[in-house]
Parts: sequence; C-alpha cells; structure tokens
Amino acid sequence: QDVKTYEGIGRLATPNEVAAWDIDVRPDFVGLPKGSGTVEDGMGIWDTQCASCHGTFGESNEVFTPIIGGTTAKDQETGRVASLTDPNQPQRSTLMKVPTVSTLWDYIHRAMPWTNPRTLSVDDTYAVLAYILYLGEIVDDEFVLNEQTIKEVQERMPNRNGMTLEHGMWQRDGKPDVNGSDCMTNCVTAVEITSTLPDYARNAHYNIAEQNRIFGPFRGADTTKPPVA
Amino acid sequence: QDVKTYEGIGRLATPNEVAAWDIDVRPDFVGLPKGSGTVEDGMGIWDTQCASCHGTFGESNEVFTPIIGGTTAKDQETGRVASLTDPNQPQRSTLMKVPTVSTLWDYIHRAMPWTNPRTLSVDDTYAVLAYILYLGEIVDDEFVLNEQTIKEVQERMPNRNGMTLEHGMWQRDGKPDVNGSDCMTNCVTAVEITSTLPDYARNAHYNIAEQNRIFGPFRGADTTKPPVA
Amino acid sequence: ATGMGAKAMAQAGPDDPAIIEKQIWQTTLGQPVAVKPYGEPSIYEKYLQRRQSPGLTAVDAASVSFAPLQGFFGIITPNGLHFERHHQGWYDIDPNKHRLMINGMVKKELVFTMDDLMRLPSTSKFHFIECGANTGMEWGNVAVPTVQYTHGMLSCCEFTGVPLSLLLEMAGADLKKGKYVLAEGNDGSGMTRTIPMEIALDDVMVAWAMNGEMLRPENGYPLRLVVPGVQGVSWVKWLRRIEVGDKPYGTKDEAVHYIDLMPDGTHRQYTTVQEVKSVITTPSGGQQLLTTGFYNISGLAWSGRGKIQRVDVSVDGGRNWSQARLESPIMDKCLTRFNIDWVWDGKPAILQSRAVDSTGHIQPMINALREVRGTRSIYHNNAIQSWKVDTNGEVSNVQVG
Amino acid sequence: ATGMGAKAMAQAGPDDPAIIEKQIWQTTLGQPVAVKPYGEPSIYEKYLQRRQSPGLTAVDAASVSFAPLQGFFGIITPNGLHFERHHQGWYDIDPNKHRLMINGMVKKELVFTMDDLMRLPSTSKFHFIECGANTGMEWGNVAVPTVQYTHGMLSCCEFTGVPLSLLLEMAGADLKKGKYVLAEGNDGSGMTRTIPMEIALDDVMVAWAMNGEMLRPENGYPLRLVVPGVQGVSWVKWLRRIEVGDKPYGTKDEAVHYIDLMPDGTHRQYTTVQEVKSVITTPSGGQQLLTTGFYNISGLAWSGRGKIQRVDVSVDGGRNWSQARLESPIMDKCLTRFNIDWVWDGKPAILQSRAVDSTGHIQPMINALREVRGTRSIYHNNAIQSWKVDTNGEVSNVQVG
Ligand code: HEC
Ligand code: HEC
Ligand SMILES: [Ca+2]
Ligand SMILES: [Ca+2]
Ligand SMILES: [Ca+2]
Ligand SMILES: [Ca+2]
Ligand SMILES: [Ca+2]
Ligand SMILES: [Ca+2]
Ligand SMILES: [Co+2]
Ligand SMILES: [Co+2]
Repeated sequence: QDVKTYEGIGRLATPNEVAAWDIDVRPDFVGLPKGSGTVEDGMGIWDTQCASCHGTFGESNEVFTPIIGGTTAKDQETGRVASLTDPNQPQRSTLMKVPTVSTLWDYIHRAMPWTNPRTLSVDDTYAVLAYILYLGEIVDDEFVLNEQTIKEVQERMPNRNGMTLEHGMWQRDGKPDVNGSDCMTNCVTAVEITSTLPDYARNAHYNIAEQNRIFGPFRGADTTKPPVA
Repeated sequence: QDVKTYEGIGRLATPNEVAAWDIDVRPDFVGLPKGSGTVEDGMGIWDTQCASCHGTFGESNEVFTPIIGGTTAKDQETGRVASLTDPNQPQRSTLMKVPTVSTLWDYIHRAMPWTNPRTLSVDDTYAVLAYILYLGEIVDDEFVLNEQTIKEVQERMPNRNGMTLEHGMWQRDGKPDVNGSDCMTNCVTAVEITSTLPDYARNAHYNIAEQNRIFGPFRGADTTKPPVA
Repeated sequence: ATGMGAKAMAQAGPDDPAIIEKQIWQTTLGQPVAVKPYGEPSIYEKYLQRRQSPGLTAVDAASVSFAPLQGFFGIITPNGLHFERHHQGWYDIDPNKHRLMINGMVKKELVFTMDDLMRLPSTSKFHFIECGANTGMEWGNVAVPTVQYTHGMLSCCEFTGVPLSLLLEMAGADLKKGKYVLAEGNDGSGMTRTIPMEIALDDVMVAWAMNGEMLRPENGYPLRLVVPGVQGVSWVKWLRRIEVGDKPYGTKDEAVHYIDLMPDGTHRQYTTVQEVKSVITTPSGGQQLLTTGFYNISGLAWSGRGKIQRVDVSVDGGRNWSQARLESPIMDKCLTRFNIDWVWDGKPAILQSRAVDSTGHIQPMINALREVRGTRSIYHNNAIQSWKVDTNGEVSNVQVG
Repeated sequence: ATGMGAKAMAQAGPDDPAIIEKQIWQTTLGQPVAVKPYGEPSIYEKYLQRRQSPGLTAVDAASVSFAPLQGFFGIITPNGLHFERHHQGWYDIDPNKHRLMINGMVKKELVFTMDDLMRLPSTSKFHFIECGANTGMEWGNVAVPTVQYTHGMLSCCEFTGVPLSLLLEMAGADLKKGKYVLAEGNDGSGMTRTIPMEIALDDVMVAWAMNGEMLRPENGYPLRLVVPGVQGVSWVKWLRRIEVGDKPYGTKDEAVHYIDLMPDGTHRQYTTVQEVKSVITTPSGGQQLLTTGFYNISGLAWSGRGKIQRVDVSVDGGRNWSQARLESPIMDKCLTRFNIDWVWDGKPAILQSRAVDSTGHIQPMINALREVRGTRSIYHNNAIQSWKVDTNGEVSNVQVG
C-alpha cells in the first residue's frame, strides 16, 4: 500500500509544535537547551519546591527512594559505585544508579516537581540539578552548571561505568541466562523448602478470605486467624 | 478420563428435589400432573390475576402480543390457522401459533402470572388454561380440563398442523435455503434502492449523534435536525 | 455537499493550541492507582451504551438491549456492553444457593453446587452469541437507523466452563434413547429450550465465566449454557437443570416464539443454527464521514456452522466486490473482524459485506431470502446489509434490489 | 487436618432447601434490560479487585495495583481488572485534545489527531502485558502471600490500532540511521522509553482499543503503545510522541529504574524482553481446598519471545512432571491457559508449573536464576513458582531448593 493513499490523514507539524514537545535530552546532550544555574540558586529552588518530598539533603525515603547517598569520591574516579555490592547499604539512591547526568536534567525538567511538572524553567532546571550534584558531592558550592560544564559533570558521575548491555533481554533474539530442565521423572532427590512467609506477615496483605471468591473450588484463607489445625 | 475420578463432586438428587424442579410438560403430556379445573374457576383466576396484563378477553397487546384472536372453527378442523397468510390480520396471537396445548400448560404453570411466577396450583393452572381455551372458542363454558380431556383439546388446537421441521436450521449439517453469489465484478447491472428509513422516523431512535463516539473517523448524525445539505 | 474536500497537508498550518498550550494532565498530578478497584470506561465514551429499540417491546423486563457495535473494535465484546435479552427480568442470583440438576434418562440424577462444577476439568473457548431475532426487524423493509439496532443482538466472548458431555457422562445419560436435552433456567420464566443430543455432546459448555471473569448477572450469573453457533435463546441463562429425554419439549419459546413464519402460513419450528452473516460496523447507519479521502472499512463476520473463510466488500451496491483482510485468529463459531481500504471520493456509495464460511455457504442478498421465506419470519435474517453514503457523508440504512 | 475426607455420594441425602424452597428469583419479576447501560459484575464478585501491595510504594500515584489472577478464567483480562502502574497518576484525557507527533529523523514531522489515526488501516491482536518488575518482590525470598501480589502485574487483551511501521513510513523515517524510537506519554511524568527499531518495525502497534472498547483511562486512553513481549513500561500510555533517533535516550526509567542489579554491582540496562514464564493461578497462595478429591489445576503461561509450546506441572515439588492441557488458540506473545487433572489425597503437596516457549527456552528454577543474577535485580524474575498445599488444604507461597 502506497502511503500516498492516506493523504489528508495527519499533517505536518509546525516548528513551534515540535519545539513545544521535543524536550527530551539524550546522554550525548542532543536536545539540551542552552542555559545555566548556580548551586546557590538551586538551593533556593530545592528548599522551596523539592525538599518537602525528597528531604533537605535529598536523603528522604518518605515519598520515594533517596536521591542522594551511597556514593564516594572514589566512585567518581572509577565511575563505579562500590556500595552497590555492599549488602549493608540500606537503599539504592538515584545517584548510586544513574550513569548519565542528561537523565536527571531531562527528567527534572519534564516531570518535577511531582505535583507541578513542566513548571521549571531551563535555568531553574540547571540550578536545581547543580544543587543535587552539590549534595552528592560531585560539584562544589561555586559550581555553575550549563550546557558546557555538564559535560565535565558527566565525567564525574559515580556510576557512569556501571551499566552493561551485555545481556539477552535487550533484543528479541537475545540468549537467556539460564535454561530450565526438561526432566520429567525423578528430577530431584529431596525437596527442601528454602523460604516461606513468616508467621507475623500472615495478615500483612489483609484478610485473604476477602480477596477470593466466596464459592468455587477454593476459599480464601481467613488470615485474621491462625491457620486451621 | 474415567468419570470415577470425579467421585465426591456432585451428589445424587433426592426424589423430592427432582419433583420440585422437574416440572416441564411435553407435547406428549409426559410430565403433566393429575388435576382439573373448570372454565368458571378459570374465569375467576383470569379476571383477578391475568386480565390486567392480557385483557379481559386475552386480546390486549398493551403488555404483550394478544393470547386470543385470529382463529376460527374451521382452523380447529384443519389444524391450520388460515389467518396466518392473511396480510390484514394485524397480530399473531398465541393461539394462532401454538401447536401444542402442553406448551400453554407448562408455561402458565412455570412462569405466570408474570410478576408472581410459580404461584398457580396444578388445578388453578388447569382452570385458567380452560378459560383461555374457552375465550379462544376451543372449548365451551361447561368444559372441565384435566389430564385426560386435555388430549381431546390437543386434537382441536387450531394450529396443531402448522409446524414444520423441514428446514436446514435444526441440525448443524442442515442445508441453507439459498446461497449467495460469489460474483466479483459486474455482478448487477442497475442498483435500485428498494427501502429506506422514512423521514418521519429520522429521530425515532433518538439522537444518533449521542449514540456514537465524539471523535474518530465518524460522528453520529444529529438526527434532531434534517440532514446536512 | 458542504464544500468538503481532502484536507490538504498544510506546510505550515497554525500552531495547534492542544500542543502549544500545556494541558492540565501534563502539569498536575493525576489520580492514584486502585482509586477504582474495578475500573470503568472514560467519561468520553458515555454515548456507547446498551440501548432498547423504542417501540419494539411493551415492557422492559421482557425485552432486549442492543450492543453498540458501531463503537466496537476487534472481536471481543466488553462484558459491560454485552447485549441483553430477558423474558422475565434478571436477578443477581446468590451463587451459594444456585444448583444444577441433571435428570431424566440418566442412570443417576445428580445435583451440583458451583463449588462442585468449578472443580471439574474446565475449558475456555471464544464464541459469538447471536439472538435468532437479530436483524429481524428488517425482513420487510428498513426499520431502524443504526447497526446497533439492526445487528446489536450479537456479542462475542471467551467462555470458560465444563463440557456438557462430561456432566452427561457422570450422570450416565442414556445416549441410545436420549435424543434431546432440555435446558432450564433459574429465573421467573424458567426459560426452557430443547437441544439435539448431537449438538449437546459436541461442543456445548456449562459455563460460569465470560471474558476472564464470572458471567455478568444479566448474562446468567453464575451459570449458563454455551451452545456454539446456535441462536442465543438456547444459551439458557441462570442454568439450573438439564434433562435428558427422547422427544423435543415444545416449550413456549419453541412453540410460540423463535418459530419462523413461512409464506404458506406454516411455521418452521426449532430453527436453531445461525447461518453465515456479516455486517460493516464502521462506517454504518447514522454515522457521518467527516471528509473525503481514505477510510478503513471495518466489520464483523460469523457463522454458526464453522469458521469464516473470506469476506468480500462492495462499495457500489453490489456491482463489484473486493476481498477484505481477516484478522486472526479465525476461530470456530466465533466473530471474525474484517478490514478493507477505501478512498471516498465524495460521491454517493453503497457499502456491503458478504461472508463465506468454511462449509462454503455464501451470505445471501435479502431478495433471495425473501423468495423462500417471505417477509414475516422474524428470525434468522442473515441477509447482506447495505449502507448508503450520501454526498454529505451521512450514512443510512437502505435495502437494494 | 479437620477430618476432611472425600464427600461420599449420598444415596439419599437430606433435601436441599436451595432446591425444595422456591427462591425469590423464581417467584418474582427480575430487573429490566438496560437498567445498567454499562453493566457491572455481580455483587458476589466484590472481593475480586485490583489491590495495592501494602508497603510496596510510599505514594499511591507512583504505584501499582495488582490484578486478581486467583479469580481469572481463560486468557482475557476484564478491562476493569487490568493491572495499573502509574508514575505520576492517571488522567482521563480529552480525546479531542490528544495528539500524536512523529518527529526526529524523519522526512516529514507529522501530527495526528485521534480522528486521523482511527481512519488508518487498523489491526487487532491478542497480547499479554507484564511489568518488568512482576514477581520482583520474590528475588530474595518469599515476600507476599498470593498470586495477585506475586504475578498480578500481568494482563492480556485484544488490542486494536495501527502498526507503528505504517506511521513511520508515512513520516518517511530514516531507517538507515534511525536505529531507535523514543515513545513519550502525555501524563505528568512524560513517560519516555527507547525501543529498538527492529522491534518497532516488527509488531509494535499504536493502539486505541483494548478488548473491543477504547482503552481505559488507567491504561492510556485514548492512545498507547503496544510492544508485544516487552515489559509493560515500554507500552507508553497516553502516547503523544514518537521520535526517531540514532541512539538510545537513557531516560529516567531506563537509567535509574528498570535496570537489573547484578551481583558484581553492574546494572543491566535496557532489559526489555519478558522471558518464558508460567504460574498456577488455582489453587494458589492464600486459597484453601475444601476437601480431598479431584481438582482442576489451572494457570497461565506466556513468553515475550513467541508462543507457548508446552507446560508441565509438578505436584511433588519438582520431582515428577506431567504435561498440562493447553487451551487454544495459542497465540504469539499472548497468555496461554493450561489445565491439568489432580486428585488431592490430603497429604502435603507442592504445586509448580514450568513453561516452554517456541524458541525452546524452558522456564528455570529460582536457584538457577540466582546463580547468575543474585537476589537484587528486582526485574525479570521468571522463575518457577511453588505453592505448598498443607494437610488442612491451605495453600501458601514457598520457595524450594
Ligand atoms: C510532591 C512530591 C515531590 C516533589 C515536590 C518533588 N518530587 Fe521529585 N519525585 C517524587 C516522586 C514520587 C518521584 C518518583 C516518580 C516515579 O515513580 O516515577 C520523584 C522522582 C524524582 C527524581 C528521580 C528519582 C529516581 O530515582 O527516579 C528526581 C531526580 C527528582 N524527583 C527531583 C526533584 C526535584 C528537583 C524537585 C523539585 C524541583 C522534586 N523532585 C520535587 C516526588 C516529588
Ligand atoms: C404483570 C403482567 C402479566 C400478568 C399479570 C400475566 N401475564 Fe402472562 N405474560 C406477560 C408477559 C410480559 C408475557 C411474555 C413473557 C415473555 O416475553 O416471555 C406473558 C406471556 C404469557 C403467555 C404466553 C404468550 C405468548 O404468546 O408467549 C401466556 C399463555 C400467559 N402469559 C398467560 C397468563 C396467565 C394465565 C396469567 C394469569 C394467571 C398471566 N399470563 C398473567 C405478562 C403478564
Ligand atoms: Ca528529541
Ligand atoms: Ca540563563
Ligand atoms: Ca421432565
Ligand atoms: Ca383437583
Ligand atoms: Ca421502556
Ligand atoms: Ca496507600
Ligand atoms: Co430471545
Ligand atoms: Co513499571
């Protein structure tokens, strides 16, 4: 079918329209608008518009996982966040994970503050991101973030080398990590139960009896009571 | 799969249970309980429990198509209702169609009165059916309907010979009446429009604009207004 | 015509405020999850409803509500818009008080609870259900304006239940003498229908689920019969009893209704199978095309005798036909969605579809049907439907000869 | 155990009042048609709801509601019970103000209204959608009690829309240099995900309908991307823009979330495809068997790489396996329902299912997965699920090794 058949369906986008919606910023900074912001300006924005949810130091997990925490100066050198293998690290903060600073710029500009997305100006976005980087000890308090200096920041991102595409789940013909067994009889000698729901969690998802049909082959167990003997 | 596997699923019905539910009456009167009712008793039931919907003479089409009307003494002889081919016959009443008196007994007993089904006793059912047959001039006012006399009635049912099973729609491998054409090009010479919705009916199904989606390739036509020129 | 022409592809049209201006859904926080534990359609979909056809029935509890086919996509009917047909109203029956009895010519008369039935080996199948009276208003002439009223006693679901044959086997049904089963409903009408044993043993299901959830109350909750390819009245709702017998039962809805009046005054009794049929659902009667140019003509095809093999579409009232695309999977006694390209030039057009099923039967024209059946049979009108497109883009229901 | 044994088939049990006594639905008139122009489930189904998992998220508008798989039948998910996942809440967007823009490496940057899109040649396909984080709470240990919470970020619908490839062709996409598309949503989060061009051109749809009606607002009304076999986050809801580019976009939900933490501290980025998986939905965690005897074990199987080829079931914790019945049709990147007979003898049992897809890949045990991925990757847990049946009939979530 020749697409000419569909003439009159859809129309050309105007430059203003594309500008209004094409706001994404790529890891190579394609799409990043010119502008700048200081750590100091960023602090003002953060404290008034962000801290209520993310905490004064970006450490809160009241509303979402912390933005700041778990990264070191060493990580900025290696580009690998060491605490990601530390079982005692309680949370995985944004800065521990994010490899690309563009991601933060793009996301803050498109979606934050959460209840008022698309309200930060370009300069305010630079500023508040500068402040986040400052809180993460990636830049100092004099830092001015702009479309040029952001490239330097990228070179210091703690987890910039922490990502891999070497896996079977990116493309459809990728290879799975492990394959199950097709054994049909006598496949295991002893079956050991390695994990069960702890007793105290029995009713943590509320009464399962009220999450199942009241007829049919099965009922939901009344989890407000101990199991029937 | 041996059905024994399912043992414990379902149980035997008790005789009382089968009696409570097995109330159907077949054209050969299998299932018809013993009992009787007079035309006179039937009139009392009809006038108090049926006439409000079906009319004093069973002629009403306020609530449903008439029960009585359109049959003749001749029809009772032939077992074919002549008015079924009469284009001037305004309605097709129940008695014009029903070939089997068992059908009426079964249905009245199971489902009438409409707002109080299953409330007529066996004798009351005989009685009110006797009265319907009287209104249809199939029996006289002295008639006593019971499990024996009902067989005589069957011999007088006006449309008892009016049914056919000679058609392709009773079994799955039946033969359709007509087959369409598989012609692909130049199949008809002139296309004549033989029927359209009359102008006065344009809005008879209310405003079609409000019966279609408000976006997409089509809108509903505003039928409160004449067609757009 | 009101000066419509193909919308030109504007090199530099005016900026669209829907894009240039920020919308409230882009600049504020939306609603939380599970605010609707059981969700509903968009408020902008409110015009797509089940509707009665004014004047068709005198009382609303012995009536029908038609499904808005003009707004459907694919083959699945959303449960909320499944057509309704009740003879004595509907109830939301307590499933713990519902029973299924098997009696008659069986070794053991049995009673099942819902607990029992749902333990048995179940199966899930996609099937259409069509009322025998669908399109019945159109035997004589054009009577209703839209596809909702011409064809809306049609729906299609994935049904889950047990094969009736299994229950009959458990009861030890006498398959030598037992030539029929009677199915009976648990509503006020105690709806009863006879089904030939051949069909009963083939693919009839005792079903409790439609489209992944339990049946809706209006459609027989908690149990209904699914009789693939057979007219809807036999799909007894609120099913409470199956009796095995050696003769048909001549119930009210077999001896007074769902009988087809022939020109010679005889009625065909036990008309059962829904024959090959199709209809274009968009564009269809009462709709209006917004402009000339390309459209996707879309519709539904089905047959009670098997699968859909092909569908042809004409845009010139039946002079010439082209083969439509069929969506897959094509399933037995199930709706098949067809689509075909069309460029409307602004001139009057008459759109028609014509289905062929796997038995080779081809959907007929209304005149050919009338030659055999006359115009008063009410049921089983499977004629080709014609929609006229006027120069103003308005589509209307017409018959051609 | 509380003295349960197989119910004997009572020769003459006591008469059942549900049969002997006339019920109200047999002796009064029911409700009229169209009293619900858009119908709802029975009041007796009220326990089957979308639910949040307590403690999983701190705010309800960046959260998930899980579908009650324990109550589903067949493969279709009723639209009202489709799982939800929002990052910045949901809106019921005005379809007349919704636009789709195609930009980037294209000859012509285009804007479509819903009127435009729905005129194009459409197609309808059945596909599952699974969140990449489905079963993610179970990487380390058993964390939640029922299949609703272990596997309920899973649904399956018939989707209708246009192939994305058609829109890309209309825009004259540069298929030499353009290796990726970015899909962007119209909600507050402006959800953005990169999709490899190879997949985009294959079977991705720009869809407006699910299960025969328009998308539900919670699922992206009026437009969403359907990316068969790929994790749900890529099925961008409220789709407003498609950009063609030469590099991945590294968006927040590709660079901070939906990345899988490996034991060496690296994260796998752009994990996309949902691998072969299955789960027994009845009986399942939190349910209780009423008695010993026969049961139909039933569940769902799916693969993002193709069709389901077979499903095996074990009732002894993986010692022995038997092949389950698969319901048809078996469709590409779609749920397949399986069923298998089981007679419960009242002893403890561990039920498991294991799916094999058309690429020959076999669903693995959790321990095998952990050997490669450790326990902290959150996403893409396609391990075999184990349900323990206790002597009292209670079923619980366990892991075995
Ligand atoms: C009302 C609460 C709220 C406010 C105010 C708020 N945020 Fe957020 N923020 C959130 C939530 C919730 C998320 C997670 C959204 C999701 O699930 O996609 C988030 C996510 C983020 C993220 C991504 C974190 C990650 O790991 O995904 C960044 C960065 C961020 N916010 C920065 C900001 C900045 C900068 C501001 C102020 C300009 C701000 N937020 C204001 C609630 C808030
Ligand atoms: C409140 C209204 C009402 C009352 C009272 C009522 N009926 Fe009916 N009757 C109906 C309706 C409505 C139908 C059609 C039901 C259907 O569509 O299946 C009907 C159908 C019938 C039929 C079948 C007619 C046909 O052609 O299908 C018979 C016979 C009948 N009623 C007899 C009776 C008798 C006898 C009584 C009293 C004992 C009675 N009715 C009381 C409303 C009523
Ligand atoms: Ca861009
Ligand atoms: Ca500036
Ligand atoms: Ca009987
Ligand atoms: Ca007596
Ligand atoms: Ca009315
Ligand atoms: Ca909450
Ligand atoms: Co009917
Ligand atoms: Co998600």
